[in-house]
Amino acid sequence: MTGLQAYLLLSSLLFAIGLAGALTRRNAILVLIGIELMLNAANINFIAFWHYGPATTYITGVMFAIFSISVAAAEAAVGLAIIVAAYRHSHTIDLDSMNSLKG
Amino acid sequence: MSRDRGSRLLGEGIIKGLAETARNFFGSYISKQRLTTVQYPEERIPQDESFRNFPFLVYDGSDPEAGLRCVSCQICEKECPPKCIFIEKSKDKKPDAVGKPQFYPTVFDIDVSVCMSCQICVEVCPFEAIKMDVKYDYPTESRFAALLFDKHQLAKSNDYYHQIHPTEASAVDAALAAEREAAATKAAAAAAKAAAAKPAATAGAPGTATASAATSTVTPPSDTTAGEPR
Amino acid sequence: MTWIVRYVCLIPALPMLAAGISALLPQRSRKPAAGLAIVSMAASFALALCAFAAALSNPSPQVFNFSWLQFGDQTLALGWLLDPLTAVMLVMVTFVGLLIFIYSTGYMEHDENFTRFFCFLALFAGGMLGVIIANSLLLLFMCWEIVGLTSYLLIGFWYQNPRAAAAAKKAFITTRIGDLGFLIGMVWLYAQAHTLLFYDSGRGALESGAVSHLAVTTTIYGLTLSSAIGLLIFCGAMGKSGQVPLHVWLPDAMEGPTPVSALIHAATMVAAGVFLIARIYPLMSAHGVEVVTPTIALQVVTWVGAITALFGATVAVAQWDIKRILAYSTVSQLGYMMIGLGVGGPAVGMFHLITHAFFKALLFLGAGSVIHGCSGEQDIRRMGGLRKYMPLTFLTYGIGMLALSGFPLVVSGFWSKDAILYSAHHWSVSQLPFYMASLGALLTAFYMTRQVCYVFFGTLRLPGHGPVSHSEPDSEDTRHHGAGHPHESPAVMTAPLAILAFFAFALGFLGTPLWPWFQSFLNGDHSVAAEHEPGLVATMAASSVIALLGIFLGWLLYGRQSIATCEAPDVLERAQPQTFRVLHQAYFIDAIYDATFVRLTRWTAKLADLLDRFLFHGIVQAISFGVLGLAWVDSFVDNYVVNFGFDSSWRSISMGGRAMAALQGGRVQAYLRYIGLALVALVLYLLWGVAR
Amino acid sequence: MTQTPDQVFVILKHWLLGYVPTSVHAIASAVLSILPLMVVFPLLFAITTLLERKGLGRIQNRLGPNRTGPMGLWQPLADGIKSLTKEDIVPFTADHIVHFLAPVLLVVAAFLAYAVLPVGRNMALVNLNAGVLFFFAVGSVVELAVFMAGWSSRSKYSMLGAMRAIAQMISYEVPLVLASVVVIMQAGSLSTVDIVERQATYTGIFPHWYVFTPWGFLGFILFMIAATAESNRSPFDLPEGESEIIAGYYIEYSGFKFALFFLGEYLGMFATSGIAITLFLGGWSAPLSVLTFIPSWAWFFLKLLTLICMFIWVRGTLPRLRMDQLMNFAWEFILPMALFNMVIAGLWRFMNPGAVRWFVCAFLILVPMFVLSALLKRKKKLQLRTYSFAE
Amino acid sequence: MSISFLIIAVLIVGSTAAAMGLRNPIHCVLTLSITFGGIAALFLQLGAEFVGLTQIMVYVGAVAILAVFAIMMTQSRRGLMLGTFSRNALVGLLTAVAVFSVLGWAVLSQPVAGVTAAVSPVSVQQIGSSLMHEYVLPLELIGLLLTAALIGAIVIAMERKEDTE
Amino acid sequence: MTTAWAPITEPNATETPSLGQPAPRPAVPVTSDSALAEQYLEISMGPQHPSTHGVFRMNVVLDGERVIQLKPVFGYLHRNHEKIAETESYLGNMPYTDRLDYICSITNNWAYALAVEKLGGIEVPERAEYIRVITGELTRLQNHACLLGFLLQDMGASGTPLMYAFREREKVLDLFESLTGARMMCNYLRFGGCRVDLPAGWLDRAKAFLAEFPRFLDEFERLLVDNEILMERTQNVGVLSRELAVSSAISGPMARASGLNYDIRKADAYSIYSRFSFRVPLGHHGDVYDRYMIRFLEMHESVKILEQAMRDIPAGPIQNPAVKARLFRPKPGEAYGRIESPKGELGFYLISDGSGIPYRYRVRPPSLINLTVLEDLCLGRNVADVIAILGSVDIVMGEVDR
Repeated sequence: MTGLQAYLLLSSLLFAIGLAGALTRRNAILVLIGIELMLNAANINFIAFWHYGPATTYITGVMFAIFSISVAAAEAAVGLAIIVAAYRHSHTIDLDSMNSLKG
Repeated sequence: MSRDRGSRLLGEGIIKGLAETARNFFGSYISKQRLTTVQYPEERIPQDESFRNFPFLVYDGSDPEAGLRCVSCQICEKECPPKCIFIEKSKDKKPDAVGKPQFYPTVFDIDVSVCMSCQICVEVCPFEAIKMDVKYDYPTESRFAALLFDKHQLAKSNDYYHQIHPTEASAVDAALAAEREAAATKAAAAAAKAAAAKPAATAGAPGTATASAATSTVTPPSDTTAGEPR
Repeated sequence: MTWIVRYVCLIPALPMLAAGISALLPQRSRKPAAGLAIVSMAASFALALCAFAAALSNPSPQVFNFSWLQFGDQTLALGWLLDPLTAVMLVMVTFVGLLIFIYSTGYMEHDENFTRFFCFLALFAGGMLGVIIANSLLLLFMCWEIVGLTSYLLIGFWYQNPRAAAAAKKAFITTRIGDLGFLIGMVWLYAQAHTLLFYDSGRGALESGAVSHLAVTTTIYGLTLSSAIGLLIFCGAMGKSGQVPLHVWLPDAMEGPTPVSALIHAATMVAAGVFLIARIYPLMSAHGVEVVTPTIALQVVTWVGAITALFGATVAVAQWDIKRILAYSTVSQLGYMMIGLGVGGPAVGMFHLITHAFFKALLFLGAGSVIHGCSGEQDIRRMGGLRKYMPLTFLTYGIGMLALSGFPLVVSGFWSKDAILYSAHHWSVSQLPFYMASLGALLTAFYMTRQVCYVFFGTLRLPGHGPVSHSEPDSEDTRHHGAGHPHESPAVMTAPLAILAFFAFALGFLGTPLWPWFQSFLNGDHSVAAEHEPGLVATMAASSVIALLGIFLGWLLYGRQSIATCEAPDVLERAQPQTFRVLHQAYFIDAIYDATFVRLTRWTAKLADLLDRFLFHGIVQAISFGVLGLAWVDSFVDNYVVNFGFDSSWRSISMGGRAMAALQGGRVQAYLRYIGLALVALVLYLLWGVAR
Repeated sequence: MTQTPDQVFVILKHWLLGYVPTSVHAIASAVLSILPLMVVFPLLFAITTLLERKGLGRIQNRLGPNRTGPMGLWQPLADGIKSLTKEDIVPFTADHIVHFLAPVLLVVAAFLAYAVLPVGRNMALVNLNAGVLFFFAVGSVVELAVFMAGWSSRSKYSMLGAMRAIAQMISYEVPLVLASVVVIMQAGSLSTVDIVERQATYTGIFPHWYVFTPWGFLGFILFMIAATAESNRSPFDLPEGESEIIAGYYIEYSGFKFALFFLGEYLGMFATSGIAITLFLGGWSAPLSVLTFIPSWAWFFLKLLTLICMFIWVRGTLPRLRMDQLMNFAWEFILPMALFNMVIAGLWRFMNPGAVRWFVCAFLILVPMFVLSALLKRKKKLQLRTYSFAE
Repeated sequence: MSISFLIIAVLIVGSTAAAMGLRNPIHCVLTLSITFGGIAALFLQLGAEFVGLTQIMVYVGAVAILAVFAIMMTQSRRGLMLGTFSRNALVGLLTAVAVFSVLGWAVLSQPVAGVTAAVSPVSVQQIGSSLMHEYVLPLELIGLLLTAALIGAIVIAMERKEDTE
Repeated sequence: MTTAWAPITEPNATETPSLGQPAPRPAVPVTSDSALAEQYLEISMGPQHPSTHGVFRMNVVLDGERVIQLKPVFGYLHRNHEKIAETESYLGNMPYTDRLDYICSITNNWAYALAVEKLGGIEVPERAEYIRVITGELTRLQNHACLLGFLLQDMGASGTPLMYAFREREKVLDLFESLTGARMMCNYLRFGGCRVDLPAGWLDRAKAFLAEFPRFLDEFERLLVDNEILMERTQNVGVLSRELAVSSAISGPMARASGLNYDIRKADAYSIYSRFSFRVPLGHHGDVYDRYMIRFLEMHESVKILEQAMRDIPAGPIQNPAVKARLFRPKPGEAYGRIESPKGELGFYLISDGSGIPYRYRVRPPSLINLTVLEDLCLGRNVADVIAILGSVDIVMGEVDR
């Protein structure tokens, strides 16, 4: 197993755990956090590929990671705000009972 | 208060305040006046003459038991606002300092954990027997027993009284002396009278009256500067 | 490249900047906001004049491009250009805009949202100017959308009024329908030409290379690519320029403040569509190698224009609202412009656009002045005799009316309309548009005369005529403090009227057949020589007659005996009540739309909902329950009757039923799960796909 | 050679490393660098607590601690022993693990910040390329620690305090970073070592400290204000607010954990002061070129002590702000000024050096400052009032 | 694969698993911040200093705190009574396992030629200049996005007085 | 966990209460175990809290940091004072009055003495009146200085102003000690005069102190009066309207800060106050800053009174000799004696049945009555404001609870 593969494996594990969390938790905030974890896993990939890439001077990977972090910050802010608003509305953040979309 | 109220820079008042604290900081090194702290156990505030804390019983002469001025009239016990004085009157009479037979307290307790040093007892005492002490540190290990002062703990000599309240004590002495003189002359007159008539019933009643008159005169000499024109 | 080209971008930028600043201003700073808007517009006007001068000296398109966005190996460039078309439009828009801005300071004086109004107005003007200078279809589209947005904001400016809010929404949605076509056309164009720039030293989409490529490629039904794309883009123009069948928003847009109406219906927004077609005319008119007839695209433009022209004119005859009449007249005139573009090329259409811009702005502002004077009254039946009360307005309005009617020889409208009629007459495909246009012209003259008669002649029929009782409390009237009497508007409002009236006269002489300076300028040749073409005089005579006839008819019916009461039915209504009703309701198109499209959409949505809720869910549930039930029965039988072998199959079926029910869970995580599974599938597919 | 006292610690370290086998060279080097920091700064903490109590006492016309040892010098030691021997009370309902971890995390985060602090010439622990960023990143961990403390105690007051603290720290992190951006703009580097070296040159005898430029001065003031808030010092000590919410987030701590909190707070204060010195006050460089014979590390600590004294002085003077006022102050004054300062710093960069530049920039700073303070004062309707008197 | 990588990896995986598995949401966030810190350490190890520090600043300093705040604001006593995992947790877990196995297989099966170039840590200056040149548009977009998110978050989360009922 | 989430109506407490009538008090059902998420947080400030001036307690319901309900709870220091007084001789009550407002015992003595003197129709010698004024105004000086220090301490000024104030207070207490024998529990006044005459040199010391005192005032002013933070914290905070002040019987500096021209020294001109020229400062806003400044200005005025009194004090007896302190038995009747204590109107109401002990003894404590508007002042404000407002009300729990 090369170094790159180790990083990729770690990132996929992280991704899977994040996914598992997002799929299994009832607390909407933790689901959001799971999604954040998945984003982080992607970031690891970016950086790992940059590091093991052809030339470290070609910094697209780094830039992508930076942008991804910024987007994640925005996402977290809005997502959490939505959850708080939803809580105000329905007094729960339990995803199992948040199914009013179903009609 | 007239101050300028134009628009100023934010923080001007803050800077003024900072300057003030800086002045105090350096001032505390320069002028000792600023430092009001007293390093307590080593140095103490020079005790003022009029300071009072907890009463004590005055005795004349050297024997605390015999010289106790208290005649166990129980006025202070009655007048004490927090009721911290407990007196048991003796059944018999013992001669006092001048040799007159008087009742005396067999028990005289003051619970200083209750006492509030108001000196009402001093004010009402007709015999100048109870006075205010200046001692204020009574560290003990027990809350109740050690703070219940009995007659022996309370009894202090007239010399001690002179030591702590010189002005007041000398005035009291003078008053007592005057009273005794008056009593003596009166007694002499009465004796002369009694030679003719039947003996007087008791010596206590007129004594009380004169004593209460004496209390009102027990005042330090009035301030000399008071009436001076400027 | 002259210096001005580089700075053309300032022309839209200044009003936008003004808008930005006044958006930040507090609501009460009215003067700064108005001042900013006017100053920026005046500066833009000055720049536009410079640009115009530059275009005069060098009529070939001058461009300034820059690359904006890079993705992969593709570069998306933006830019602006200066050519005669742009120059003319710039001058027109900035000038009319400036006048309208000034007028607005008087008209909107008492409005509490004065600052906001000027912010929107400036943004609107900026967007429009952006459309004009854009050298890239993308930039044009962006500005186009700004225009759309601000038109929404402005029409719904009095959003407390539900009708205004509804009108705004309608305008927005209707134009969006057209813009969809525009967007598709744009993307298609990019896919084919690999650029959205119009002119890019030979590589632009409107230049010969790309155009000839587009013109020879055919798509479905034998349509050439250029035509197809052109038609898609024309959809956008139809929406914005209110062509039938997307005209419905335009009359409703009268709910906005009158200066907005003037700005939208006269100078800018509606002109944007016409301008767009003029801009992409090379694309629209691109021929393959062999054909000489007009392209399909142009034919469509012509026909749509002709229908619109006639439609608008007929409907305008039967309206009561002073602004609504003008609105339908705008629809009609836009049709004329389209005809002009279709049959005669950009010069003809644009000429009418310019002249129309001036006199229609004049008419709207005049109408605004009338409304202002009558304390918000908009029904012409309740006016009358106003020429005594507001002589200046009457005078200018009359000029505008004559210009719109095409009164022979003196007014600009005559010349521009005449040019269209002439071109239509000589159109090789069909004569029908000509006749439709002529009929429209007749009707135009007729309804304008009717309107003027109603408003300015006869006796004053203002209800109450003392303290005005507001019949429509939620219309504009509550916002104006009017005295009992109609009164002349302040100078800040009448001065623009006078200026516009002057131009309603003067402009016509730039494009007479004797001295067609305008056409030649737009077409890019300097030979200002009269082309003596056959039939010119005849058409002129015909159109004169038509206009005069219309005016005469109007006077005959409405002017001869003055209308006494406001309850009295219209002359035409008495004669043909049915027809009048149909016309008054604009052929019931709104109703039809309501009955068809809107309801259809609602029904579809409802149906989808019901389907989802009952049918699909029900089916799934039913299947699942059915399967479960079956399985239960089965298992019952199984347990006691049949052997154990069925057990497994029952279980699997039951599981299947549950799984299917779960598909419709309505839960976030369920959907997330499917995404996860899809990811697995995708990766597997990719891996195997790569492996193979 | 003046270099020897200056580099005495560096030389010492290399000398010691000479006795270490090369295989563990890296680790030994790290230990030798970290250990002094771990010793010096807690020592400084001890000195500071004493200094603070003494100084505050003098400001308030008191003597301050003077019982333990000569002039009360052993007071910190006594305090330490006391806190160590005190009972460590953990509330019954508290989240024990988090309750324990919070002070530890706080201290660790505070210590981490010293990694990028150049305390002397060649005496930065690591020369990170993004050193300033590292500092702020580590600083943001403190918030988490504070939250942990407040939350795990399960006390309403501590929760209130933690919420206040976090809100305050987050709000003031923005101006803190923005105020330091000017320096980064000028130095063109995020490395603390580079920033100091840029300032350690002299014109004549005067150094090129950034605080001696208009934008630098303003930046320094803003930075110090934000740093005061960030380290929860008076007048921004609302999270502790002993008269309001008693002690804020560490109300339920006692004994050594409480001491750790104290240590963490003071370390944080030293760290922000240190970074302020690094960014604006020329780090370890001497204030006059003729004074370079004094070792660089001495200068650093001298400056640090000066700033600490400033903190103490301010604490002894000012009342505390209210929460909303604190926030408003950040958003209405510090933030706009910091943003404006960035513009000025940019302008500075593009103007020719000389007195003109100096005056133009100073003027450009003073104008908004006056305008902003006038606006703020007017908005708040703060006034000295006149009072009428009834005879 | 160095020792430090292994340590960090174990730390990350452990804390992530804890973050997704613990019952108390606050504990989840606290362990999550360990994960974030670990990832930042990973970035530092890989020579991406700037990204690593940004990671700490954004995730630990902002996202974790935000999440904690959100939990505090939404945690009622009734909420604590909730089960930790949803009803369909098993399916979710299986999905995640499937995803991981597929991804892991993909990683391991494809021979990824890890070119271990001479590691030159990317300097901040480099990042800055490319942000200002090559990536200026994304930068602006991100700025816009963040502004929009800021405003949006405020608007969404702002308490509307009329619907408190 | 017994109560489920209950819908809570949002109180309309953001605006200051309308003039004249107390703010609407919302009924907020708060469970004692309300968590942060349950919108309202109930905390108990006190009885052990650094800023509640003793053992005062406020049950505060918070929405975030905003106070939506405030319930003052007192009685932790209740000593049955009034009932004890009805078993105690007239003289024996005098030391008890020291303990009411233990910061300013002499004014308490004075009010009580005044009531008894009214009851018994006792004349007071002139010199005694002067001594009463001097000691009373000194009491006012130290009380106000102390209060300003406490207020700033509560607002987080880390003790510096308090220490400066205490420095000055110490000097006053020194004077008291040498005069009365005690620093705080002076027990100095008697019906018909004072207990002892001024000791030798006392007046000179007092004059020296008085000459120094304005320097302290100036220092204090420089330190904090125009400090921006102080202004922000105090201006427009805790506004007490004039109408509410009147209808709630607020007195003292607090009432005067609300613009109410009510100073018993002027209104009643008891004792010999009519002989001195001094002014009564009046505020206009009624906020914490005004209360602060009014006290500050009152110190200036007190200095003026003291200067005049010390200049004019005559020689003579200090005690009406006709009055027997011990066996004092007033004729049956009732009397109400009131003075302008530093905290406000301090009154004693006595009914005599002719015996040696009062039949009814009632105190009108300004602290308690000024405290009644606390909730009105605090609703809708921050926690920090509550502290500042409470500080500006100037309470002493000994007097509040009695």
